[in-house]
Amino acid sequence: MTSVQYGDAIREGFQYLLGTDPSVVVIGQGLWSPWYVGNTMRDLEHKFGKDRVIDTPVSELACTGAAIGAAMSGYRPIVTHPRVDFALLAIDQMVNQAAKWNSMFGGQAPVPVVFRLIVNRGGEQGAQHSQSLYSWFAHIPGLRVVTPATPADARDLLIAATFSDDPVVYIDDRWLYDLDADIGVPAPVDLSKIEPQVLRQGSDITLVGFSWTTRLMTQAADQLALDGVDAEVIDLRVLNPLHLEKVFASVAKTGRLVVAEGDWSSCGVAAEVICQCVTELGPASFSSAPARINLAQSPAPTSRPLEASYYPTVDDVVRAARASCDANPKTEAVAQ
Amino acid sequence: MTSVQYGDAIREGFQYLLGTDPSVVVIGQGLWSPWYVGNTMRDLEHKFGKDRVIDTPVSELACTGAAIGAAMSGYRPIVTHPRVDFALLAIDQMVNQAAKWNSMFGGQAPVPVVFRLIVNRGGEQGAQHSQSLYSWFAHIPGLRVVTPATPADARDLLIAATFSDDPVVYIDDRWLYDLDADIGVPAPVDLSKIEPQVLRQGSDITLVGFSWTTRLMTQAADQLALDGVDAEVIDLRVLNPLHLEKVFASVAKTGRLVVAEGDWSSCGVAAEVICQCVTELGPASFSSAPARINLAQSPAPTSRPLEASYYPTVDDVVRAARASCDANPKTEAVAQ
Amino acid sequence: MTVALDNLGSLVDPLAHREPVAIDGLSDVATLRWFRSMLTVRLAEEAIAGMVESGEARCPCHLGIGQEAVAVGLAEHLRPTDRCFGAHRSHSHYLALGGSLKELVAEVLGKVTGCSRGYGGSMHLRAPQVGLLGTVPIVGATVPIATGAALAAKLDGRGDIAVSFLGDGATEEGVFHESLNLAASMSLPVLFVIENNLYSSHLHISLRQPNDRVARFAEAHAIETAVLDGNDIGIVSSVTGEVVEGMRSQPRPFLIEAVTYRWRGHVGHREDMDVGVERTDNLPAWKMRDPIGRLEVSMNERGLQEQIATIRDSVAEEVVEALEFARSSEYPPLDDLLTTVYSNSERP
Amino acid sequence: MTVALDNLGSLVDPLAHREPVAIDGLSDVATLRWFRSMLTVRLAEEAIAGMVESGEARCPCHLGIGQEAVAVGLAEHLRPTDRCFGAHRSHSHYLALGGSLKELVAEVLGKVTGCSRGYGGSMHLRAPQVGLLGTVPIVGATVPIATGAALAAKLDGRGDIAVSFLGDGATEEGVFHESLNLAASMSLPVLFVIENNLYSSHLHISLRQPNDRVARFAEAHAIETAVLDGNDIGIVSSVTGEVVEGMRSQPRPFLIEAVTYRWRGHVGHREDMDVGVERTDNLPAWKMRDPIGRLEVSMNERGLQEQIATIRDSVAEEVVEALEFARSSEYPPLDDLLTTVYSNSERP
Ligand SMILES: Cc1ncc(C[n+]2csc(CCOP(=O)(O)OP(=O)(O)O)c2C)c(N)n1
Ligand SMILES: Cc1ncc(C[n+]2csc(CCOP(=O)(O)OP(=O)(O)O)c2C)c(N)n1
Ligand SMILES: [Mg+2]
Ligand SMILES: [Mg+2]
Repeated sequence: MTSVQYGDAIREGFQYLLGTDPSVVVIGQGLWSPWYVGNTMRDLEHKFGKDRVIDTPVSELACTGAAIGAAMSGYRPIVTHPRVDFALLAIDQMVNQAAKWNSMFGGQAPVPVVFRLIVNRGGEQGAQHSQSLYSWFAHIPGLRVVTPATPADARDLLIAATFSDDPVVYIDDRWLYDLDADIGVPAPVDLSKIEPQVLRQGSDITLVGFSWTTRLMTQAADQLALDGVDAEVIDLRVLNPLHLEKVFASVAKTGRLVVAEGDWSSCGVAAEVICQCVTELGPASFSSAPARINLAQSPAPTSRPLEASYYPTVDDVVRAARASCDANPKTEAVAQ
Repeated sequence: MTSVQYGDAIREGFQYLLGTDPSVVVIGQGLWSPWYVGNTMRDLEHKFGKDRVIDTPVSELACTGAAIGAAMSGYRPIVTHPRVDFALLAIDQMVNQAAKWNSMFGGQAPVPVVFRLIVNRGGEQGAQHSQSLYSWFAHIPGLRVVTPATPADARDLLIAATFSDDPVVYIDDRWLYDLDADIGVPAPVDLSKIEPQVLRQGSDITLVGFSWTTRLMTQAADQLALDGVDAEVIDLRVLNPLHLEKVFASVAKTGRLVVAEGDWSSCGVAAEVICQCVTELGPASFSSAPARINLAQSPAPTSRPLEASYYPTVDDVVRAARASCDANPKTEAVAQ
Repeated sequence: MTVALDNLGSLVDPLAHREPVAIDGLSDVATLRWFRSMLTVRLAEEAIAGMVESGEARCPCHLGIGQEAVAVGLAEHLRPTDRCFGAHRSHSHYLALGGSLKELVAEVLGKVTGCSRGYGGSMHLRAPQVGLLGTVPIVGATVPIATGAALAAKLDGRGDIAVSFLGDGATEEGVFHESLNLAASMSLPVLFVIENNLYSSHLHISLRQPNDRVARFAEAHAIETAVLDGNDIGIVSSVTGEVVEGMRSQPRPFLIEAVTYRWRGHVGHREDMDVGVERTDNLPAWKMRDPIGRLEVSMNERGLQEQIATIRDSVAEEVVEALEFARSSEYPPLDDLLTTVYSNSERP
Repeated sequence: MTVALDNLGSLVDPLAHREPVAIDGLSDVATLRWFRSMLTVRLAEEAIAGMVESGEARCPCHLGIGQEAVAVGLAEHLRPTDRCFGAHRSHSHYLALGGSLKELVAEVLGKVTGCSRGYGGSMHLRAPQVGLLGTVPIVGATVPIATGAALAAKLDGRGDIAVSFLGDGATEEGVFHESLNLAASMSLPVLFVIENNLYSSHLHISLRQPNDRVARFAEAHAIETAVLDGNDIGIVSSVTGEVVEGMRSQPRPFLIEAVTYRWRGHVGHREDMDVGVERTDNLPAWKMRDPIGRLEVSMNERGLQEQIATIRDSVAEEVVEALEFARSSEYPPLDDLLTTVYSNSERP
């Protein structure tokens, strides 16, 4: 086990893929530039050739379509959009084409393509350089969506996504690139077998995060522990198809739930998790109202103090968890 | 009051707008053809001129951007996409540009544009000619989203959307074009004041729909009444910003909730409604688990029997409502 | 500063280009093959038109009657390892490449024996065994996909090419231009085949573009082009034959603009209406430029009347058999719906 | 069948086109106005570069140092009722049109006194009172928006035009081509002004396109074009003056390709790096084609040294004042955030 940062772990994933499978090609705007992709692609174009690590014109839609076409022709392309915002120009190919292709042709036409979208925000970049839109992709049947929160997942879920025969949206977050952890050697896993992961066991409350908010949840749990609140932290990892059995089991145990999502609340992933927990477990399983934590419901501002107030913090989670633990709705229920 | 069909009511809205406000222009692909827009634009290009009712090349993104540009220059354009699926090519302009423009420029740059998207599905049209994606637009701060379910709303919310100074996504549904009702003369209303509407009062269970599913809910309520179940039916009308006070009040009264949405479940509008009801009212307000009804979680198939199984029916609602009424979770809660 | 652009000139004149197809030097076998293939498309589509009219076929059907020569003239130069893509009006592409007629009709009727197992209907055809990797109705969508298939072909290095069939309307989608640039800057072996039938649904090209010759877009991207009479299978075949050969030996893009005309409305069986709008064009004149009729005249001159009659009977019979096959087939089983979403049959 | 396309030829040669700007026949006042305006852009951007280097400015800043002549040469022919749009590299557009320097610097520092009330930073500038309706960083996004503003101008019928500033990279976005077609087929008075600086971030145009002359795209859409030395304000001004006049009297699109060069990296203050990639181009040679320097040589020849010195001092002082203004301004109040989303201040 060596300690590896999230950004480097992604690069290890690419290196593994390009080194072991000649059908893997990477295509996208900015692949040869750290401004666009951080250190995640460093030197790979020299190591594996510019015909397999392809930097492109500014043509998001055609490049995405081209990756899809290559995927239908024996390759396993990974198309990279250095910001989720830019991928909005490629939505037709992702959602109308790749997501539906296998189904439109009766289950006989798989499209093994990866759409790697990078969440790159903060730094006063503003409204068009900030989005994540997880729930958009989680909404679409036919897409798989993975949102690694740890260096190990950053590498291994990239590999799993590439070896999946389905179109996979792989979303990594620049805010996690410096997160480090000990990880072993890459071992290919079947993406369809990946489940949410319990990162911390606890009995008082269930904290659910994914991608960047998993980090918030872990830090909040540490802080809550100081106050004697024993939080269970679950990282969702895969948002589509969403398998929540572990979350159900946890909430059945704790009776309390806070979900954090680095995106807007309305019709978001947190809404889906809370909705499923309530419809599956029934309201009586809850000791208090579940809660969610999201971005402020506005486009991202630039100005530093506005930015600071825009993104949720560990304190927000701690506050919500405390409020949940302080409430005593069972009494209320009887009173009603 | 005269009886008017939903499709004709939309046309009345356009006629009112074009006739009373010279700044209104309509632009979109297929405006001169009933195949694309049904009877909703019949002869308007002749009545108001082809420079105000503009049929376009097949260029969704540029046409949408052009409408936005005209909206910044003193006009109130309505850009029409004859299928939601086609609008996916215009997502950048809708979501990155129009939705964020006012905020990006500090609240000083309103964009009074309407994006009219038509849900046109069934008839074995298949996966790329079937989508609605309500929740995508409901997710985006800066957009307003209206989904008329009645002829009166089809006309009046179109007028309200056009006179709103914000970008509005107006989604009408071809399946409702033959729905008729008595409606009065058009009276401009302030879109930001529009709330969900209680279409039927009831005390046993709350049924929430919007657009096409409101019709399902009303029919289901009639059927449930025969069984002695007194359902309250609420039509959401506006999905963004979503104002659920009336739904909260209803659920607080009935303790039971079924939401139906003509779209996929994951991260959908029904998830949002259920999540908000639970987080706002608390789980103890529910007498049984809330439930949602959605499309089958797959791309739309073509084959007739598959299509029939794909879309929810009145029976599905009735079944879910009965199940909810039969459950007795208060006892369970005590038992736990 | 000023712009002088060629337009299509006499190629759009229905009174011109009515001459019989030049078949001198061509064998009877080759000529008859063209005839049979075009007639298969024609009779199949006429049968589908009948099923649309009767209500038996319910999915939207976009018929290419009148445009048969383009796909047929090209197809004989292609091989199964090439990768072809079409759009909403692709019966001719499917059949010309050798897709099963039975499976086409079954697909149109939504049967599980269809080429897409009844999940796609007329607008979603696929026959990978003959190189057709997919046709879908979002206008322009398969253009970059074909471009990517060409990238794969180039990486493979075996001389295969990709073919993107599209219409004049599709050239208005930005992704077409992005794809031209990708193909040109990366030298990808993709053949863009534009069937310019002058219409996008109800709108004539003069209402949508400043010039009717869409090959100008490829020229702007430094891509070689050929503009030709798409109703003359002799011309289509000889030009595309040379082009395809060149692309195999030296990978690069090429664009063919084949001027042609559709006889039926944009969608459905009618000849008098386009998407609910009455047609005012000169269809009778265009019918005199019938690609099949022009070949038949030459064949008659050569004395192939008898063979023509035999083929007619044989194709007609095949169509009847295909209809029977489709009608007697089953619909897809209901519980399949959720297992066709992901490749491993996982339910979403 | 073959394609012969002109390329930019000597226009991309940094050793060519170094001649002084021809100002014969031009008044001192006019010449000094050009100088002042270009110098304002230059010194403002150098000051911003300094604040980026020191960390005081945190938002991404894309500097147009070296490209000043394009916007300045055009701006004098525009009026406030015209509608201009830019992109990520638009300080020069904003200042040339007459946007407030103080509000620009305040915006870059995220202050509420900024032109976008501190909500946009360098990449989101707006000055509607002088006709700048918005600049945003999604590449190509304002091209169709400008086209729609031209539609509005045409409907208004008062001779106003729209201007879309974009780069060579933006011509790779499909929406640019869609917009050209809309503008051409509807005869919309939109002036596409392409600052072809040969780069899209770290990639030279030869790595992205088959030809470096992007005016070919407009020609393919039957749109008139002028390709010129964007570092010669005399040429820019005389050509655009005539073009704008023509568009006002007869609404139609036009495309100017102004060849120029950026001196700083794609983003940020450095001259040696583009987005983390080391630069290997011949920047020193390009600096000899300095648009300001070339004008200054002519002005010196005319004996305007003294006036030049005065302007230098005055502009430098304005920049200092703008920095002070910006630094002493407040950040936007926090509770504004949710009331800027909708026009009626409704909270989402
Ligand atoms: C993205 C998108 N926009 C609009 C449509 C509606 N539509 C279907 S076919 C068609 C016309 C296409 O014309 P062309 O490419 O010339 O093909 P043709 O029908 O003439 O074969 C249009 C506009 C669509 N299917 N997809
Ligand atoms: C849709 C989109 N794709 C990619 C980017 C990243 N990006 C920002 S500027 C730029 C280069 C644009 O080049 P050009 O249009 O020539 O303008 P220049 O930077 O040279 O002024 C790119 C690719 C973006 N902002 N938006
Ligand atoms: Mg056509
Ligand atoms: Mg550039």
